[in-house]
Amino acid sequence: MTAPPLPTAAPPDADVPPDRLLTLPDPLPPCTRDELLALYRQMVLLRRVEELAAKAYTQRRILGFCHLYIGQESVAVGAAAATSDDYWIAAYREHGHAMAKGVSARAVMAELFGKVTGCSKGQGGSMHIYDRDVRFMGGHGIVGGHVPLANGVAWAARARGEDRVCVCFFGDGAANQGPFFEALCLAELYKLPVVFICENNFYAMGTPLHRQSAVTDMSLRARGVGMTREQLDGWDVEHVRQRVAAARRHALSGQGPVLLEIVTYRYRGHSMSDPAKYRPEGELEARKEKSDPLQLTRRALAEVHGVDAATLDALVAEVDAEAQDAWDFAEQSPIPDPTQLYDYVYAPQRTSMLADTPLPSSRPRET
Amino acid sequence: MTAPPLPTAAPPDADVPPDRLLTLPDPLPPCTRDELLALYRQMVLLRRVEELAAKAYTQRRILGFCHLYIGQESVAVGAAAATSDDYWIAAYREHGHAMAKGVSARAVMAELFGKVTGCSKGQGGSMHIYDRDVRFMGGHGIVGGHVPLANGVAWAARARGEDRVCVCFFGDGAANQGPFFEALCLAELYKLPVVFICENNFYAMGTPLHRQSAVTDMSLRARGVGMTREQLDGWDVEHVRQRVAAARRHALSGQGPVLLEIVTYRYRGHSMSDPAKYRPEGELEARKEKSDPLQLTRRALAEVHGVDAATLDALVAEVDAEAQDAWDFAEQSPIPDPTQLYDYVYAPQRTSMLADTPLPSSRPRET
Amino acid sequence: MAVLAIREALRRALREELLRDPSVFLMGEEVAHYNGAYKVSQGLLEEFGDRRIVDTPISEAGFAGLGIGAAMAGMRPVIEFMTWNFSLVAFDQVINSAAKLYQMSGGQYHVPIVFRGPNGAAENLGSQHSTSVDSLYAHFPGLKVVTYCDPHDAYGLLKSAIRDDNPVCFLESELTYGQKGEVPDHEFLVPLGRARVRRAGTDLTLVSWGKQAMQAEAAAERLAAEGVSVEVIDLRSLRPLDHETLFSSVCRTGRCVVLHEGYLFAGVGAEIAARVQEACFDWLQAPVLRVTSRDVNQPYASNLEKLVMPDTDRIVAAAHRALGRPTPAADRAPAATGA
Amino acid sequence: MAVLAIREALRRALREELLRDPSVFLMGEEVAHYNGAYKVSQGLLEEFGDRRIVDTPISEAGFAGLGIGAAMAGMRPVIEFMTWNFSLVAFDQVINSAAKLYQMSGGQYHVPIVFRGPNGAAENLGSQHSTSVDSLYAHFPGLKVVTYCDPHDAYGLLKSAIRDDNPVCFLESELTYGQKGEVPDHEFLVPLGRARVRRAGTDLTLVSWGKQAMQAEAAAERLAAEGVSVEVIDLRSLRPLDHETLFSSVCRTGRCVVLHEGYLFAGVGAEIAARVQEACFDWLQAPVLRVTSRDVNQPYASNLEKLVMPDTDRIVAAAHRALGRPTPAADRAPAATGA
Ligand SMILES: Cc1ncc(C[n+]2csc(CCOP(=O)(O)OP(=O)(O)O)c2C)c(N)n1
Ligand SMILES: Cc1ncc(C[n+]2csc(CCOP(=O)(O)OP(=O)(O)O)c2C)c(N)n1
Ligand SMILES: [Mg+2]
Ligand SMILES: [Mg+2]
Repeated sequence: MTAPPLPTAAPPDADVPPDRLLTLPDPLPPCTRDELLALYRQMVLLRRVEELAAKAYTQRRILGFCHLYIGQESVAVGAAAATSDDYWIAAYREHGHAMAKGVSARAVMAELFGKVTGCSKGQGGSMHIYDRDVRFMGGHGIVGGHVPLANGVAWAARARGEDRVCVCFFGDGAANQGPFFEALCLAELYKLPVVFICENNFYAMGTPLHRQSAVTDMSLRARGVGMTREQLDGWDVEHVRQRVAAARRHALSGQGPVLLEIVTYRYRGHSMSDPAKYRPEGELEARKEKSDPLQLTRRALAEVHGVDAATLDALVAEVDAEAQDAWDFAEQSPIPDPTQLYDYVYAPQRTSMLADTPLPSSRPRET
Repeated sequence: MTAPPLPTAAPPDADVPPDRLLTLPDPLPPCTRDELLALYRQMVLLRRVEELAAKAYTQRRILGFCHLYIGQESVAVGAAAATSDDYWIAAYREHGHAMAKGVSARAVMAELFGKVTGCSKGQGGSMHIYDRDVRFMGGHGIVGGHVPLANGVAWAARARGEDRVCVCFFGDGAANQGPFFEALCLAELYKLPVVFICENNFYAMGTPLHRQSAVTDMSLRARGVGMTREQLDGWDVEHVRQRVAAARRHALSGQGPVLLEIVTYRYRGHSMSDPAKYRPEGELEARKEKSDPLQLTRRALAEVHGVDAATLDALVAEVDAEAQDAWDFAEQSPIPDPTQLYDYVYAPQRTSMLADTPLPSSRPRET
Repeated sequence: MAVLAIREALRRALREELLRDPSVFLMGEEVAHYNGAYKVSQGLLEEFGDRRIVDTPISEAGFAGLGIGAAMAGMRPVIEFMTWNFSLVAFDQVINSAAKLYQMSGGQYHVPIVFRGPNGAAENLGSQHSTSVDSLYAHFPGLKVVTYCDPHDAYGLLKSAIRDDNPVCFLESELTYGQKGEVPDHEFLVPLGRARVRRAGTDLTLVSWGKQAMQAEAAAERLAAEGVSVEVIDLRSLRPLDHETLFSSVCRTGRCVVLHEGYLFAGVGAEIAARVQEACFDWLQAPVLRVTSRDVNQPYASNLEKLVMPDTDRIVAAAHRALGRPTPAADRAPAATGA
Repeated sequence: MAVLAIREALRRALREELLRDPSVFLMGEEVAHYNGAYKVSQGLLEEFGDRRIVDTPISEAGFAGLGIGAAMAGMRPVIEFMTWNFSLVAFDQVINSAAKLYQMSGGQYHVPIVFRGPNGAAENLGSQHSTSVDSLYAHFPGLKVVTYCDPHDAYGLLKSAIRDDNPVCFLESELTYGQKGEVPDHEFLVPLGRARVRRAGTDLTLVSWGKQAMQAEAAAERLAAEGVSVEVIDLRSLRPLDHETLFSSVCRTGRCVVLHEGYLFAGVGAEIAARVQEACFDWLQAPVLRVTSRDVNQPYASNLEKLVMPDTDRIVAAAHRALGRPTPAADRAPAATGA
């Protein structure tokens, strides 16, 4: 066995590895008009569906915790445009991620309504949206708890020789959790194809960033474990798309995972029951005015791509109809069948345990 | 409520705080001859007592796990010289720390022998050495598990206005554990007077550093949370003493904790049952020859302070006698009284619950 | 005598103990500036400042451990888990540090700490947010585990827990923070380790704790209408357990039903059943029966969730079984379901 | 028929499953280059390479979670906890991710993973290294919990566990890795969820699992010399639990003693007692009794440690009590100690 020679510490920090910034240039051609229109449509859909969800919540059609993504849409939608075929895993503020990844508004809304037509059959609810078909792996309620899972998904993808990363979304608050840190360490050690996306929306529940962490640049967490990192503005969906694409490329190259800190902002309270009184005066309004992702994209469509207002309004109307259809579908769907209560405890054995080894136990059962 | 203005991420990483290296110069006057002699004596004591412990282990007088500190003595002894009145907390390789902090060889050896005269009454064993009188707070067996406790000790010291830090020792392997990371985050956020000492001895059990972590400079962990840090050689007990003193001063200044990574080496296997076959050929021998802390100090005493061999040999003989006395004491001590088995489950109420509030419950007990 | 909501009773207890003893402090997520996720600590930051009412980042293992270290060093921390679900990421700290330190150190370091927060299912929170931790913590020597069902006990038990020289897991309930009741104006303590007979009866002993004790009373009321006299015991303390109250009641009534939220398998209800059948064997007219949450992970949909939680119908049905009255099969307690 | 040590039987099972299914991999601390802290995985790195036999840093939550994610994505990870004590830092992962994912996702993602490693006390390791986790994990629906007492079952159960489509906690024992026994040369499985009657008897049913099942046989031997015929049941699977074997035995013998390591309070023994007294009430001649580790944190000193662990004397004394024979008070099982 040979190992690197034992280091010695003098002179202090001579051997500190350099900061690894994500240096890859934007890998994708700029969005075409139609591509950008599609991104805009998607962002509007996320917002409209969640606005309806908020309404349904006040009508007690949706119950429990309900964390809205409104304001952050450009992150999930931009990321989806760069990783549509990859695996995604997210936390509990994930309605938007699910829809961006391709889960239908109907399936999401029905899940929120607790209906059997929901993507998780009414078992999961707002915090536990899953859709195997589009490689959307949840929907997790323990802050930071899903981050280690991302490594495993990437492990499996790599083991099978797939050209896929696992994209893992979590909040600024989650970047204080031990399992998050352990996951970063392991991902870098094993050079796993993971793109970690810390959506820094400045608050963990009611606690602003500077009271949660001594460093407010959360991408710095990568520095402690040697990981490649980048901090970027999340308002611009095209920029998010490019940088996530760059991160994806890096992660697939075998050089290790990437931690992207995407700066964004949530417009609503932490959950439907939070009036969000902790915001400094004017902060929300300034954000909405200066960096609303929907507005910015609408403006780009108009100014750069010459899309006229009528086209955009028609698109919005179409999305409105789709959102309303999701509500109607959810409302009309049946609730879960109580006789199936025990069906979700254990997975039935999919392959016979004995398929290729038909030998019985050597001893007869004694009882 | 006012908060810092919301940052935005462009240009990338413009707002990254600088690396915080521990810049304080050595704060103590250099060791006098007598001071250095005392440190040497202490290091020899640690080694001799553990050599006897190894012998006792092979005779099955000591049982269970037994992790020896031999080779690393300069770290605990140097640190003790800088923090003799402070709180210490350590992991399971802590016989040396305990003795350096002032726990008697007798009390340590008796604990290893499972005797009631042991510092933990035979309840703790090798991994759970405690001594309240010298502010030695263990002795913890779950890797990384004690690191969060250090913050609390420091919290208490600060709350009482004490001029004391908590010194927390752990290994390179522990620097992969989530609770360790959470502890760093909290310590820096609250600017707690903690000196974290990562004793990098190049192995976590049989796993060498470069297979445990993508960065092998473990002091870098501090970088991800904004903490002040330094990596230093641990072979030189005087240097350890100075840098720990500097870290202590920094931590008490209100500028936050310090992570010191002290580079060292363990001579024995991970525990008594580990033959340590995983070391590259010649590594151990090279270490012993080039950087044995006892030899280096002996040389400094001779060459710098003109101490003659006879003096040193007499000192070693004295220490040998002390170690042997510890063995005899342990051997002759009684085992714990079995009738006291249940005495260590719950602490008896030290102060009357009702001392200053003598009012009974408003309702009579109904049963 | 004031009428207080449970959250007010808890707040009063916290406030008095903070005033009484400078070594007490409260730490947890959102306890300070946000006034507590469930407003238990409302106003305390303003009164006591941010060195005694302390917001934390989301790092339960980190701040639970901080509390334990502070307790070793002579403070009396009250650590709030926003809910007990989140204590599972700090499980090792509670078990391997808090519960064991007094013993490991040969009695040198004791750990006077309270871990508190809402426990068990609220409504429609799904499986990760609906765990009852009662039996997880009560399993371990070195810990005390305490809960309440009304503002009086909430106040008196929390004060005792804070003054106790051992680690105490104090289990609250999200759904009952607003529940009101009388609390005497003068200061008082409710001792840990004593059950309370909430209703005397002769035909059957119904044992419960926490918010289920209220449901037990409701069921007793319904059974009273049928002419069945039920003795309702609120254990209040799961560890230490008040055997005397329990055994003397069952030996009188000869029948026992245990009611609790959370899983059946190796739950505290199993412990009660095991002890009662051992201690009262010759007096028992029927097996000890259990009514608990069903043995599934909590689903989100309301109709399923209601099925999972113990309800009055199931309690009454279990009582009928214990009394030897016929009960439709569908209402049976799920003794052997799922696994 | 080969005679194998338990560690060899486990290794053979692992090796065969690694060969059979490319989605199986083994991950944990020291499992690869060091050949396993207890040498269970000796030689496997050499045969399968470092993408299938994977050393990890010390980060149980991290690599348990990695395994869960890999299982969701179609692999069959075997995650070794160097000992189950260390699983407590990964407790949230096992409970809130592994056990709940199938349910939370409405059946879309199943988690075929095995968590394995030595459980319970070895010798003189002190309290942090002597935890029995049986009841902690068996408490939770969604998990299966399995253990063995001889090389035959170790082999057959581990293979079944790896093939199972659900998360399985597989509990081994440090002290018995070297214990030898016959294992047939041909491949076979032992199904999860079936107890095994290790010794037939008529006077008393002695229920146990894991290495204590061996001690149960020793006690049965001693009782046989007194003329008492003891039926010894090794549960093997705590979840799912084989009621039929258990209940049919106790209904025949009318007396039942449960023996296990680990704490009494809300342990699996409590569950067995609660179920047996419910199902076999009319057949029971005596209460179900439990013999467990005493209700204290495990001390280091040998003399104390021996007092804490269940031993043959205590089992025999419990059997005497169940049989109505006089027993000196000092030998009684600690029904209500400590707390
Ligand atoms: C382990 C754990 N602790 C606490 C909570 C309660 N909680 C839910 S979300 C949240 C804030 C998370 O903030 P952040 O990670 O920034 O995500 P965001 O909500 O901003 O999207 C908290 C404290 C939890 N779900 N899990
Ligand atoms: C949580 C946990 N996981 C695993 C172990 C087993 N274990 C004990 S010591 C050790 C290695 C620790 O290495 P390091 O932190 O470098 O300290 P050193 O032994 O070198 O002093 C391991 C894996 C443990 N005690 N706790
Ligand atoms: Mg946030
Ligand atoms: Mg090390």
